[in-house]
Amino acid sequence: MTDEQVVNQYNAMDDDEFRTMVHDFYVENYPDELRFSPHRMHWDEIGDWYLTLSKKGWLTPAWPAEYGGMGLDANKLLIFMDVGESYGVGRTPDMGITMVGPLLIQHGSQEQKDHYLPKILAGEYIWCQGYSEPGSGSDLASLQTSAVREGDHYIVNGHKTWTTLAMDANMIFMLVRTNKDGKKQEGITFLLVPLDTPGITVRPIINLGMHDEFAEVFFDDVKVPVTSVVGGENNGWTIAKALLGHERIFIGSPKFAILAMSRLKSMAKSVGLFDDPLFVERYTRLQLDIEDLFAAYKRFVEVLKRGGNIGAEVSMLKIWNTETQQRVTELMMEAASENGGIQDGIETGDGLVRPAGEVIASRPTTIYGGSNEVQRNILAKAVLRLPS
Amino acid sequence: MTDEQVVNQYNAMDDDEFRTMVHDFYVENYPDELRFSPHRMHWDEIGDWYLTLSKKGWLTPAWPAEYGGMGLDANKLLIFMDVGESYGVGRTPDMGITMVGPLLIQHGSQEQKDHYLPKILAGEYIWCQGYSEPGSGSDLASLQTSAVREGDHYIVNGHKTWTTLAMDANMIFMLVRTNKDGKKQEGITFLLVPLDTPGITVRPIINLGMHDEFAEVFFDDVKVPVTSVVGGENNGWTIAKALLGHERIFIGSPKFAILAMSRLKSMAKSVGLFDDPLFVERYTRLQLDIEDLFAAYKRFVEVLKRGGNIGAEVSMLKIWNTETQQRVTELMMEAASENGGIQDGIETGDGLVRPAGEVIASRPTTIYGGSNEVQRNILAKAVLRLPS
Amino acid sequence: MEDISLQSRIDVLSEQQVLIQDSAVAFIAQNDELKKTRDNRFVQPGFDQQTWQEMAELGWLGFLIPEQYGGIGLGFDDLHTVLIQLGKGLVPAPFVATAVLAASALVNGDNEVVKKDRLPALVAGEWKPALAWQEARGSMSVKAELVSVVDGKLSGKKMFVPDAGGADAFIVSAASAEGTELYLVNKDAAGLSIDYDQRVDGGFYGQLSFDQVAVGDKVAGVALAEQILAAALDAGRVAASAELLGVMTRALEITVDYTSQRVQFDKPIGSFQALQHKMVDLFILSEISRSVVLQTIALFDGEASAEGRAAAASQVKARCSDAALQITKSAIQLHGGIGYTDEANIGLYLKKAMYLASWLGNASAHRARYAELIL
Amino acid sequence: MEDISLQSRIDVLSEQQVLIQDSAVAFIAQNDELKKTRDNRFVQPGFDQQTWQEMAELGWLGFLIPEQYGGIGLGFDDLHTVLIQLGKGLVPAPFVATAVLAASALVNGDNEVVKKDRLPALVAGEWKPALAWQEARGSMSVKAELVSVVDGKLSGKKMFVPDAGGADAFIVSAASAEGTELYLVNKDAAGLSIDYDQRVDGGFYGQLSFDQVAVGDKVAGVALAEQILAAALDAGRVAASAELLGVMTRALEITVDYTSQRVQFDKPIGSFQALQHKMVDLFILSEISRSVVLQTIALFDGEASAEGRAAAASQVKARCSDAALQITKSAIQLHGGIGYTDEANIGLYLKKAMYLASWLGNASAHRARYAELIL
Repeated sequence: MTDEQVVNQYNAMDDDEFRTMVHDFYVENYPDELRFSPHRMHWDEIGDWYLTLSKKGWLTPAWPAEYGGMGLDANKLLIFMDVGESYGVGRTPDMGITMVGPLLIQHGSQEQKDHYLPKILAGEYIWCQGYSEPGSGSDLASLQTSAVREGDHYIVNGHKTWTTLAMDANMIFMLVRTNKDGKKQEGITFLLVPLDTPGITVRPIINLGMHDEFAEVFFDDVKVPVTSVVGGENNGWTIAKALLGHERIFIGSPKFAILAMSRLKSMAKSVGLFDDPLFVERYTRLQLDIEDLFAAYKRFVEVLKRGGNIGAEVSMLKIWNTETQQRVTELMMEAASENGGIQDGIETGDGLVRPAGEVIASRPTTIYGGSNEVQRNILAKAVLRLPS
Repeated sequence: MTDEQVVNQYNAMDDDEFRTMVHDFYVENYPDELRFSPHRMHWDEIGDWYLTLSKKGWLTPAWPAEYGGMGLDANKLLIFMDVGESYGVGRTPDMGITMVGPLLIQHGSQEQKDHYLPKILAGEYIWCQGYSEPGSGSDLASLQTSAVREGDHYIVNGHKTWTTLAMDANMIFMLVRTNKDGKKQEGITFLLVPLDTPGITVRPIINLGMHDEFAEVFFDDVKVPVTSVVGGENNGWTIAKALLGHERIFIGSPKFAILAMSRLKSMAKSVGLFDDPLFVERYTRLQLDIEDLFAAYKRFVEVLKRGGNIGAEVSMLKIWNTETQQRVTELMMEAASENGGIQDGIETGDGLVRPAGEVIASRPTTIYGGSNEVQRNILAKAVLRLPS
Repeated sequence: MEDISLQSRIDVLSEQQVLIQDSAVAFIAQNDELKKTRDNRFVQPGFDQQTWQEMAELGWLGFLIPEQYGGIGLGFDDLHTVLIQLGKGLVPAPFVATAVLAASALVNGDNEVVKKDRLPALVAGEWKPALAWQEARGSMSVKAELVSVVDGKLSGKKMFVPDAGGADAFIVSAASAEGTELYLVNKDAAGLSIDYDQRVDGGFYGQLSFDQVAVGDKVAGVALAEQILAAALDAGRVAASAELLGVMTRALEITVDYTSQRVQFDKPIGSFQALQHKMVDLFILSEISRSVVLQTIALFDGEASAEGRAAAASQVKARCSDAALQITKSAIQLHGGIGYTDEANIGLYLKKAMYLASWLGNASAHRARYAELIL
Repeated sequence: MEDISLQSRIDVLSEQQVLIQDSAVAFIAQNDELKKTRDNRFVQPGFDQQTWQEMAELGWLGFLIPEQYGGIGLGFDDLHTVLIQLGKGLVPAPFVATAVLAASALVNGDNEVVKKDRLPALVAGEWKPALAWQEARGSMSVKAELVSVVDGKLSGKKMFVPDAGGADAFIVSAASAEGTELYLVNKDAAGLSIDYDQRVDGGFYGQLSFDQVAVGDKVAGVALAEQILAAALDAGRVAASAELLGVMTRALEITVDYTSQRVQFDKPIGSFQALQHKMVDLFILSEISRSVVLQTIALFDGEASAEGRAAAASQVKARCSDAALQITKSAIQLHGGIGYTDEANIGLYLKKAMYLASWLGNASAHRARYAELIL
């Protein structure tokens, strides 16, 4: 079969049949002990699974078939993600899949596509994202890491942070400042850089859950060829904003809240909380917050199914999703009494539930990807058009 | 007995004895049908009571005895107010008592004291407050009503609003602009004006509860003698801020929330809501919000008892008090089912409770006296000293 | 007033929906200053007969009535665009009470004679029935207990019958020896007396007292009556939710507009971040509500089970009741002093929300019902 | 770090309170970078022996112990100033567990020999008892049921004994044929085994398993045991609340400080109105909590009934648990990314709040208890 035929095959399948196929594959191939991992897994844990998906051709469900993707339509893509989440399949170091690939397909040169895409598909290039800096969090455009042109190279100096799983990656896509004059958004360039380039140091950051999920990345006179630029010098902000489009619906998916709720349900069943009318009331309220979010999410997904674009308004999903998730974990903690203050979990028929760990792990969702305060600023300006 | 002896007598009384004395007086003299009035009463309803208090010498509990007041110390004053609130004694048109009197005692000339104070005590002068204007609400200092000096008079032109019970008053104390240059706070003057002065028109405003509690007051070339100025020309802002001090602890008293809670309790008892664990949980939460506020309130009152001054920090009481009151009324409405949407009330053993009316009547408490948003600005700046 | 909802950004309406919505927008424009709303407040019957006739002429009263009975037999898909506008315009009319609740009960009944005779009159705006089902405050039970029928005579009381003053007849649920039945009773039937509760929005609920009132036509017998009532009530909850969506949407539009104009401290107050974030939260609430309304009307136009409909109706009524109250209350706060005057229109939105949110089960009641159905 | 609490603005401290508070401020200054807190995390026994000795030397361990038993017999009035500072400094020490809970149980017992013998050692920091009373998650019952004593031998399990790893002995509640009794059991008693739960703050709870463990001295018999336990637990709740007050107060100070320095969009983020209003709300929560703590300690130093104390303890524990969690969670949010790192100190405040809020009954549990006692 040609790539297109495979695609046609997936998209032509009956929804339930497709769902079953994906589910069965997970059951057969995804390691039991990695289901519902409470933390973001490192390559030494989840790498094998990455390669399994790669071999199966299921690594890049959203990529077009002509680039080696599954080319799923929006509907099938949702099912694909949904099955994974329900089964507790862990997230891979997927920045190459969800961000770099789609970006190169849209903005990369032919040489860049030919070089990078196959290596992403093969699991050879594992990526991390170099955007934030210690002084540039919410105000990303104020970034200071500089790239100074010297002949065919840039000399990069600076300090990135909140770089998820940098210790597992061998490539970084990053924003650097190539022009210090004029509007701060206009002097930014998008670069692809191997992490083993001399002058790069990665220092893990221990997070509140005591995991080394993030890292700082230091750049000390790092020599990067100019061919590493995507989209042209000083166009980095435009490129980064285009990427945001890909991230937006991902970050708006109610999966975090749903996942937290399913953990709460397991705990509630095993501890007998459903006999307590106060618990039932709080649980129902959260359940409805999630059901209603799901209705909104599907409304946005319809736009994608029609081939439309999603704009700033999708921030509403992120806000609701993440704040609901936090409320779910907070109910979990409150309902767990003293267990709300200990590291270990409560054994349920459906695995260990860690109320305190869930509370802690849900903290950054309202911070990353543009804090919820920044999301509200965006909605006020771009959707409500309130005066500034 | 001299005035001072009377004062000594009250303040020297045992607390319970004093409480009983006040309570008995209310039981004997306050009209039953006016207890727990759902709206601010007009002179034709509450005027007789005003005169009863005047005759008894109890109109001005906080004024010093030398000016004809009861001269109660802070502790007795609290008891005095508390008994009134518990018995459901309505508020009189008391602006002369709580605001003009104390102001004149502190800042008035001897002539002003001699002229105005006895007439307040006698119920001859009934006052209203002319501060807000259509364009100057939260930003009071931007007021535009002008007073232009012509010989021994000012010519006043402008438009005041939110003037509580102006239709019942015969005097207004007001802020006018006497200087348009420089800082807006520095060109404001405090005036006392008879409402029957030619050129003044009072137009009642119907509020959301369908009562004419407020009014607009229009000034059209109104001639006011310069002897009506209190505290000197262009000193009005300082005078008004001094008055705020008197108002602050009043507005921070948990009485609104307590009153709403007692109505909720009556309703809950009569409807059998205390059998519903969900109601009990919500009720308890609110009860604790009020108990805890009361603990904070008493901490502030201790300052007064020591003769100290209360500053901007008292805004915290107003915020907590008014927002709790609103939550109480909202629970009342939710617990009343369909009755939450009708004008009339639920008959309880302890009088009629009007859930919808309570929800509506509690709306302005977070707006007047400086909206809660403005109170938060004040706390951020004056107490937390956050940067601007 | 600018439409700040996401409808134009992310939803696609059918041509027919656009046509209906446009006519509804034009219809409420007649009430732009809410003059009709104000004129009919606290005056019986609490609504506007002329408006009712105009709605009949637009065909709206027959939306849920099949063509064979004189209606146009469309679904919620089309109807909801009208309901949203009725909410936005605070149109004083017993639309949900008559054209949804009563119409649904009649259509689903098994008395063909009644249907053939009465439904065309309803569609034409000539006859307004109201559903008298509720027997206790806060009750959602469809089982008649306090009103009984013995030998063709009704006794007992019904509560919270909306806009009863303008109704021509009542569809009354009553307990016979066999169970719950539904009967038509004319308003002028001997032995029927009506007391009225003034609602905060200016309309009226009727309390019906039956003292040996002879029943009229039977609408449904014990085999059907309770399920017909349940279906009608759930349809009414969805319709009331769509109306609430209109109420909250317009309240937010008015507020965004006002805060963008109103200057304090030398800036429009809508430029202050705390107020912006507040309005964003209200906006999110309104769009979450809209999403649930859209999902629910699709479900109601489809083949869902009675239990599925019940859960969905509770889901949407809980959300829209909560959201409308929260938005309209905050709208008052964001308006400041002017928001607490009867002159300002924003208060009328709060009061309409208070009525609709507490009618047919408020948010707490529907969350509890949802939990019973789903958990 | 600037003190933003209202203490200096509106409260008056006695000379003695000022002296004690000053020494506590100086004491926690030694732990300014929270080095001791970090060094003792996740390492048995979870606290610092040297710190304990220093606290003993300052006389703090004898606050609640009468002079006749080697203590200094002061009240909560003085003690709470220390507790607030211990919370602010995240001092790793079982102060509440030993010097409040266990001390209170021993002092109120009726075994004079034990009191004369053991209390001076406790005051001197040489002997650390812990109270082993809890038998189920979420339980606040003082009636022993799962640990029994038969013929002087204990059997059963106790849970959530804080800092058990550093304790020298346990005061164990056990069901005899007559009812609940309290016994001392040495940590090295034969048949006693301990499992540990790691707490989020880095300390440990012990789970004690008794397998035919011979009891030591009796602390109280059935006539007194339950009321002694109840009094000790309520005192512990008040003390934990004061510590929580310290935790939340410092977390807010750190946050106000950080947001005043941190620049984004060319301004300190603490200048943004939405963040200011958030911090104001947290500030109000902290001062409401402080007000309740002050009211409660006055009540506990006075003559209130056991029931009055119980209600007051629940009131203050409910408020402080809720407020501390809300403030520390919001503090993380206000810090942004840095707040989610283990390097930043603010996270340590969240974790301490999580432990203290859930120990001895969390906010929900205490609101329910308050309702039972008061309504």
